[in-house]
Amino acid sequence: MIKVLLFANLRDIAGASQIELPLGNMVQVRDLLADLVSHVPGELIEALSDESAMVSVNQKYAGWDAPLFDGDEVGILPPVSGG
Amino acid sequence: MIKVLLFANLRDIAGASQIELPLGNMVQVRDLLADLVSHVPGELIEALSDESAMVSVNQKYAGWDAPLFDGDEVGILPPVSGG
Amino acid sequence: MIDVVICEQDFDVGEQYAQVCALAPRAGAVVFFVGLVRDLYDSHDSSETIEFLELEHYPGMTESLCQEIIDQARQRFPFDLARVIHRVGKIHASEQIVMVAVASRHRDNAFQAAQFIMDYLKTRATFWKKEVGVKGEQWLGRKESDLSASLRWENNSTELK
Amino acid sequence: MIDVVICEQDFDVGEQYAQVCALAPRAGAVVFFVGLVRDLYDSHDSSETIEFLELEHYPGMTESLCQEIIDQARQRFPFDLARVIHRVGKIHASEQIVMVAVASRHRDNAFQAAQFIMDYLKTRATFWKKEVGVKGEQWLGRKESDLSASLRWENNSTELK
Repeated sequence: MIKVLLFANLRDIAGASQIELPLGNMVQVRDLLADLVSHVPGELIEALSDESAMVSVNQKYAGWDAPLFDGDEVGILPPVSGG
Repeated sequence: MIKVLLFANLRDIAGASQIELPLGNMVQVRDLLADLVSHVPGELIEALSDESAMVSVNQKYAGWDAPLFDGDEVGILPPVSGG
Repeated sequence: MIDVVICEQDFDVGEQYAQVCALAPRAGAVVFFVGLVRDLYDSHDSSETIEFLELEHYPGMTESLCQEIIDQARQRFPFDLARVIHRVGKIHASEQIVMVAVASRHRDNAFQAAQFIMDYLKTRATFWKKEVGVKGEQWLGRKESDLSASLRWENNSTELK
Repeated sequence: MIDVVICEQDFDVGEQYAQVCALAPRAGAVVFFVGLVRDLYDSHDSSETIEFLELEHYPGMTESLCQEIIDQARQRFPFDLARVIHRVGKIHASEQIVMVAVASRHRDNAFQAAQFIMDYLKTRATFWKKEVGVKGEQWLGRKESDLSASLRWENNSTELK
């Protein structure tokens, strides 16, 4: 399984802070993002592309081509606004 | 009279923190500095030229061509080292 | 002393300063930056006031990122000690939200490192801020001014010596 | 609140911070710089330790100069409030010697103004410092690094935005 964490406005839109997806045929982060479409509201997908969210794999920033393995924790991160 | 104030190492060399000089024919700060020679140890003059001391007239930085008037307070200021 | 603290509780700047000085006895320069919640909406060009911010973060990842930022700052501007405290949860207008402290031998490194840490923290650390007030709730995006402040460190030619 | 204080007594950073925040309630950013007496001679390339500094100044002129420096900083980097405290007299190793505090709406001005004030204070304000320790007494001259730090503000092309 892949544990997907959603934060801030993305979590509000999705209505969930955490989604579990089977690894299935997913090889890279981009596969996961494509797969997410079938599990979350369409607005989330829009927000994702609009806001150029970043992605983390196991709590490190990762590109869309980063490899995925069973048990990975993937964060979908809206633009940060701390400080 | 002109009140001349000396600070830090210049005061130590001169052995005095304050010297009163009659205005006499002094017109500019440079005249005062020339006149000082006859009132203070030669080492002070050396220190003055070596260390490129600054001068103030009535508590404002002034050039050697600044005019002098009776009652002025002139500071002979070694390079500063605060903070 | 822990370099990075993410917590809900407020912090005492005087106490933090005393701790930093005690732990960096050779320091000649200490710089403290404290960020406070402004009472106006950042998200609107308005004079409406906010009531509070709601701050969340990605536990674990945030702490690592802040530590990484401190380590990067140390490589560029060597210092004796740096500390970051960042609050999360509900923070009201004019309350403290973040503190960056740097103690170093000379002042230039302390100033530069503190700025570097703040700029990177603003654009890289996984915090999210929601404004709540008379105009309702709104998640904030990353600000252009923070992005460009952060980018200046990538371009050595414009870097202050 | 008086902008400039020259005094023999030590100051309490926590107390100063609380005062600054109380007097600048709209500030979103507060920067504190504190300079401490390092325990090594600045005047020798040595590892010998100093016992204390003896600081003197030109009463009246120093206060005006510090106020002028604050006013210049305010024109370049608008802020809500700035304060300078500079001690004189005998100051021992690791004691506080100077504090510059700036509170402003945004962090960039607070950082820039605090640095500007420190750089100008170092090169323009009428303070003189004597090191006293195992190597005897020695008046310090102006440091090259302070001069160049101060000169960068004259050259707009290298100025951080």
